[in-house]
Amino acid sequence: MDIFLQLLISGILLGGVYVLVSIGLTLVFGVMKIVNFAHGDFLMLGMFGAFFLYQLFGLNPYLSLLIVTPALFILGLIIYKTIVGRTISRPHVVQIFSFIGLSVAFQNMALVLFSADFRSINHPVSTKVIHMGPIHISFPSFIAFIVAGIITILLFIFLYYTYTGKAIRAAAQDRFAATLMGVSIQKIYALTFGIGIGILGIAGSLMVPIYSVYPTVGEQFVLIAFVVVVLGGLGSLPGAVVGGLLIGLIETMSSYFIAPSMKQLVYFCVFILILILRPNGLFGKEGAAEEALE
Amino acid sequence: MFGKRFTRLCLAILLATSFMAGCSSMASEEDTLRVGVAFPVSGSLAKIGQACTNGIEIAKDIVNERPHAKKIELVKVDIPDVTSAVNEVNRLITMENVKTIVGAYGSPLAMAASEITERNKVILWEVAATDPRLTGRGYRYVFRPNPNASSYGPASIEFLEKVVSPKLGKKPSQLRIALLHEDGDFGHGVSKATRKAAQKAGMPIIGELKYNAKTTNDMTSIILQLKKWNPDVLDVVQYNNDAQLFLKQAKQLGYVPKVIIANGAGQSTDNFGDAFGKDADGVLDTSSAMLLNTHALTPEARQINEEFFKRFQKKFGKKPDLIAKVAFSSAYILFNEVLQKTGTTDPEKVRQQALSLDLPIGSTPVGWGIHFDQNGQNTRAQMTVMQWQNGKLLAVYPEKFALTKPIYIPLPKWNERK
Amino acid sequence: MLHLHNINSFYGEIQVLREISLHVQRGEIVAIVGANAAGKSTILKSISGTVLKVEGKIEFQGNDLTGIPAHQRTEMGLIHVPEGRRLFPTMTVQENLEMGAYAKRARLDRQKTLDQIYEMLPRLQERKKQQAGSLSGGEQQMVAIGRGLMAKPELLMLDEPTLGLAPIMVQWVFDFIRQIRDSGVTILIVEQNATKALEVADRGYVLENGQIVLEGTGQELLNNQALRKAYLGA
Amino acid sequence: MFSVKNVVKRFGGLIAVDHVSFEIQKGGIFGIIGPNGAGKTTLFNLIMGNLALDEGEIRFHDQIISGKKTHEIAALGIGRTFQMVKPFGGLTVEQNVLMGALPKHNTFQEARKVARQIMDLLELTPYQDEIAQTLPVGLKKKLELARALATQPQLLFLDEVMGGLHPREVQDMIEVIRYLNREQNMTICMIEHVMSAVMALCDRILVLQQGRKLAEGTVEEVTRNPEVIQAYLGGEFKDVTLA
Amino acid sequence: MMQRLVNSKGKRNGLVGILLLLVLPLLFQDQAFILDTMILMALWGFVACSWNIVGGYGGLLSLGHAAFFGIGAYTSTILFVDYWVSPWIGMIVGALLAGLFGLFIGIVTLRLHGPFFSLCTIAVTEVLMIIAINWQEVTHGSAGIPVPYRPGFINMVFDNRVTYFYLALGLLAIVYFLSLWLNRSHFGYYLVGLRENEQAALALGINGVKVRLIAMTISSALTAVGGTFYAQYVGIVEPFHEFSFHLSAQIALMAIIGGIGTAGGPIFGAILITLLGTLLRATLGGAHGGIQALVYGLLLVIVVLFIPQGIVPWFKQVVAKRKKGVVHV
Repeated sequence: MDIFLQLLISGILLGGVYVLVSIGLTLVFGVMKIVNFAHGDFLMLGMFGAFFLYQLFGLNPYLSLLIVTPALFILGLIIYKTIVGRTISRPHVVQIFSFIGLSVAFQNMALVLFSADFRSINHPVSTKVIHMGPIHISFPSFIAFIVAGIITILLFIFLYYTYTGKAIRAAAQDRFAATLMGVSIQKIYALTFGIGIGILGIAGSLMVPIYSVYPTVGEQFVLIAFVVVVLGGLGSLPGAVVGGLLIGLIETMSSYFIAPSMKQLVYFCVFILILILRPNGLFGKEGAAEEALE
Repeated sequence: MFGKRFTRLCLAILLATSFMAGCSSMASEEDTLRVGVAFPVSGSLAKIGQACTNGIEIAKDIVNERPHAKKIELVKVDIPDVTSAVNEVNRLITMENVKTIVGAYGSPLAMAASEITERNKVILWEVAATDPRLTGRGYRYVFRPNPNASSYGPASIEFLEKVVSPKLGKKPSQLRIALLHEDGDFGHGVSKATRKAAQKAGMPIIGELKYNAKTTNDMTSIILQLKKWNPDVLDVVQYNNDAQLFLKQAKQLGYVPKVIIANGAGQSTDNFGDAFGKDADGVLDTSSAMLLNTHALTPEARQINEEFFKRFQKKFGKKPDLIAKVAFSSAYILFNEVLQKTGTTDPEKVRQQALSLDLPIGSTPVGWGIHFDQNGQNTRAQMTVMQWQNGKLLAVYPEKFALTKPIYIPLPKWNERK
Repeated sequence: MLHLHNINSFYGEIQVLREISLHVQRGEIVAIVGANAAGKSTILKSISGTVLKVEGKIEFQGNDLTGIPAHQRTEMGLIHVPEGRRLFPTMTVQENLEMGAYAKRARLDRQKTLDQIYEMLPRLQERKKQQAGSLSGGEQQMVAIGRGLMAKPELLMLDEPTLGLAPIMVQWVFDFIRQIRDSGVTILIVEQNATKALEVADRGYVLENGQIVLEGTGQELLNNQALRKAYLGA
Repeated sequence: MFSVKNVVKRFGGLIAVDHVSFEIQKGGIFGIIGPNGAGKTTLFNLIMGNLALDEGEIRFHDQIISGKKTHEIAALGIGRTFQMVKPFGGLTVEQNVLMGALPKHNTFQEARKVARQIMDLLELTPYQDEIAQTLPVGLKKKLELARALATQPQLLFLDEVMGGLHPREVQDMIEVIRYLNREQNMTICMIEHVMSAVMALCDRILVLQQGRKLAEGTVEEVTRNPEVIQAYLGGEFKDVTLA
Repeated sequence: MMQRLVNSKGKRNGLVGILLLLVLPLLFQDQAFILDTMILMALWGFVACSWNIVGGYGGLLSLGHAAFFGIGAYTSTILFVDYWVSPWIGMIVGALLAGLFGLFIGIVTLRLHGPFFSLCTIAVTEVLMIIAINWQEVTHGSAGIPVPYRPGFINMVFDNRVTYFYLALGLLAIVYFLSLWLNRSHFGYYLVGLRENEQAALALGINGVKVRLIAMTISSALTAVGGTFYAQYVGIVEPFHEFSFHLSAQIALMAIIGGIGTAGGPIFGAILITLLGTLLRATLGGAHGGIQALVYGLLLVIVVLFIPQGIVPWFKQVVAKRKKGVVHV
């Protein structure tokens, strides 16, 4: 029973990390209908940012997100202006492959600048643990989970209770009508992309105490992020949350009860089945998948 | 219509190829010895590829700065995958006229590269790959000064038998071992050899877990499984990110076996020590030696060893990784013991010279001796067991090389550490 | 207040409008009527700046609109209530209305405007928490017009506001349009329902195949045979 | 030759097509008119198998075609054009038309011959090498028609082929449709908003409103029908003088 | 008359071209690197053309062609190493298996388009990689399988690189002519029609499902043939490369850069990218890798953004425009 509880807790905490990584991806898709294949590499940049702030200036990773997040937000805006904005309403082939090119460029830029070292911060926080009876709760994972929750709630508040947020939702639902309300679609898209990438700054800062950083670390998470958002329904915030937690659980459970090397097989099969049987995911709007085709 | 396009296509190929032909440089063999250096310095294997290249760079510097030395010139190429390995090795051979190549790290890369070198009768001096098959195919021109994957297991088991079991007060047959390894060829090869050696020594293997190093983001389930099995010894083969994640989570979950013994890779890099500081203390690592008792080395090796650390720090601004030192050591043998003697990179002469080497244990900075068998495998590649102590990886076994005594056997519980 | 001079509009290569000239005076209700696919909606889209390619000159309150993007035209008080309502379906009624006041000129007063609209359309106040997509057609039309009013329009352009509505709702819409005008908003309305539209309109234009074929006061047009031909071809 | 019986299509709570029935006689030109949103295009999509119908049945000759797949229905000899033109945008005009002819012909030569004839008929030959998506709308509409004709259908459904055409082009199109009907014995069913064309061509007209059949009959019958006028103009004229 | 003139001239040019290609390797017989680069160009050209059938003509952006490549490489190698079946037969068996697998993938992804199709193909490849790593009894696990070097025609292992080149060239010719055939066959037209507008194509009586599945099957089977050739050529198969996303992306990229949906585009793209990779590695590679790949990535973004139709069609357009311009002036 203890084992099961521990697995449950760990699975949910891992899920929290996945939520952090996925939420920007689903936001960007929901509003702009594009799949960011370079998502993981923005995360990598965020992690490196947090790592170097600690390494060079001794900045606590939980404080560094105050710098990393705006930096990534601005990077998102720049990338939107220079590349992504030009691919909206172009064929899929342009959207997908400009992101893939960007991904190659980012990874190798990091390689050139930071070398291929696997870096971790040696900070007491990274192995801190909270004891709850027989259950051990990893402190950094717990923080990541809590922040994932806060981010989701903040994002929710932003989208539902601010004018700009409502404009983002309006643009996602009906571009034409939103324009007639006086919404500048280009600005909204740039903002959304910036937010989507900015959240990775938070994710990166929170993940640095847990994972090591290296130029291809994005690959370790980007496929999972796809699985999470497709499972939850591309474009759905609650979907990303439920999807992330679910994949976290599936991963720890199948890893324990089947075999650690088989966990991927399990969640990729879940992924393929969802794609085939219910491409809109668990929470996706009817027709979200079809919409993306147009 | 199509014909015209076709011609254009052909012309394009022709132009391109002749352009490449023009790129080749033909340096004369007389004044410098040109040696190819082929490692993956980009892509997912880049970490170790870069370290190897750096180590070899130092070996070249040391040799070249000696008076009267024949100058060594390195021709460095990047081989991030098998296709480029084949392509670049071909380029080294035909365009750059290189007759001796140091490489290649990734086992598939080494396997593919060795085919090309063998066909062209060019030396492949392998300083990092561990796949036993590389020197198991009867190739004439492949030399591996390094140990192969199957040497890790016996060395670890020997240590467990000779040192650990008395310390734990158990007979070897009572030492319950669990294997944990990444599912790549390295993890697989090493754990297979370990299993074999353990069986021979009569130690029970109570379980084996493998996982994918690139996609594993959580080790809880693995650690819980290990807790359940409760082995005395945990024998692990891990790369960097997974090794770090494992220890972090093991600490968080309060798990500690009596002994953790790793096999090179993840636990051998400085990144591991940097990440954990004192928390890494007590973790054992079987590999080639990083810091060892230099009194066991020949005076020359000792001096080279010191020079290496000094120069590496100066040139690259950081401490070398173990793998950089190993690559350095192996390349130094090639540059100093072989090429300086032959005065040429002619493969036949290099081969003869290499086969004639007969250096006792302790004559290299990592403690090995050198004696190649007919397959080109060094039979005196001595494994060392090291331990993380005070954030440093120090040799603890065999005693001759030991810098210090092993501590923390059994490992203290996490909350009982100072 | 609004002048169109020889407007030609295109969807890609497709020319939809040919040499359209029309004007709207402050305080008027002007109707554009014509059969399906005659180009009525395209006139409104050209004015609101949501058609990609427009040739000719559009002036609004003395400003040339050439080169001004759509979202800035909203800022000038030029409000377009599109055909088919185009509500944001998963946003609530209130959110839809609030979106109407997105433009800066309207944002500060939005609570006041909202209260006024709820007063005029109590049905919407009852349903303000409901998702817009779940409303009936008539209620959706109320929200659409209300959303347009939230922007504090100088000129309100309504595209087929009675399409698909029950007769009683159709009557209500036209009554409401009059009420809006009386509150000081100029109105340009596009309708397939010619009779009703021309009844409320001060002036009207009849569109056929992308060209204006008739213009005059509402009554004049209602009595004109040519109108019938434009619709039924007979 | 073709009949629709009690066809119903629902989208969620909305009834898009509500128990509609009609028959098309061989050799005739059948018109379907109605205000926006009356369900005309939905009806076409039901007929061609793009949408599954909820109730009712559709027959072609003596065969029930409802439930068949789109390409099977097309293969039986039913062609259609789309209201929003759907050219193969990246292909040339000739390739577009050829595509229509290919399924019915085993060799390219035969298919190309048919395509050429049709392009000649519709005066598309001068544009044969132009890329379809760069054409002006008039030509696109013609291309849409040409491609449907290339399948050599017995029964052709035209969805607003006149929409967006210049009056002169409308006249040309009327001539073409008349020719197809008279000289090539093609049965035609057309949705149309350009009433002059409907009046000129159709022998029977079906009027739809809000998914329901409002009226059916000859041109005269329909244009005199007060319900139709109500639906179209929103009410009686004050001073109705019927022609 | 004009047409015929151009044609006969074209034929002559074509002949010259073919002769050139056949003689070329003999000139470089000792230049293993040049030969190797040419072989890789031909091989990747072949694979990119195979992808092009589904991704270019069919418009389904597969990011999982490594799956079929890997099936081909593994099938022939396993049969060869463990059962001493000639790789020629292994090649056919691999193609059949991959074809069947492609058909299966085609069926399950029938409803998926755009990025959803791409994501699904990525996932399928990942699943195969996991299987290849873990099903050790059959696949030899993560260490991969070296192909023994025993030169001989039956073993499809050749001492002389020129033979590999001719073999790759032969494969390339087959797929090139297949692409040319697609340009002027019912099947090819249907495929393009479905890509350009599925609804319109269906309304013309084209059986979309059948056409899509056939395309998937052919494309997969051909890609597998490329995999077998690759395994025999480089002498090793391993799961981490053969079933990698990078390989899939590379295959697709070659076709996209060159010009999807054209017969020559993918070949040109393969030549260009192989050349670019080789040259960048030769000039910028070295101790600290990454710069060449960084340049490569940036170039990719630029080409995709500014020449989305691919270089071959773009070049044709430029030429056509210039010709037109001359006439007008």
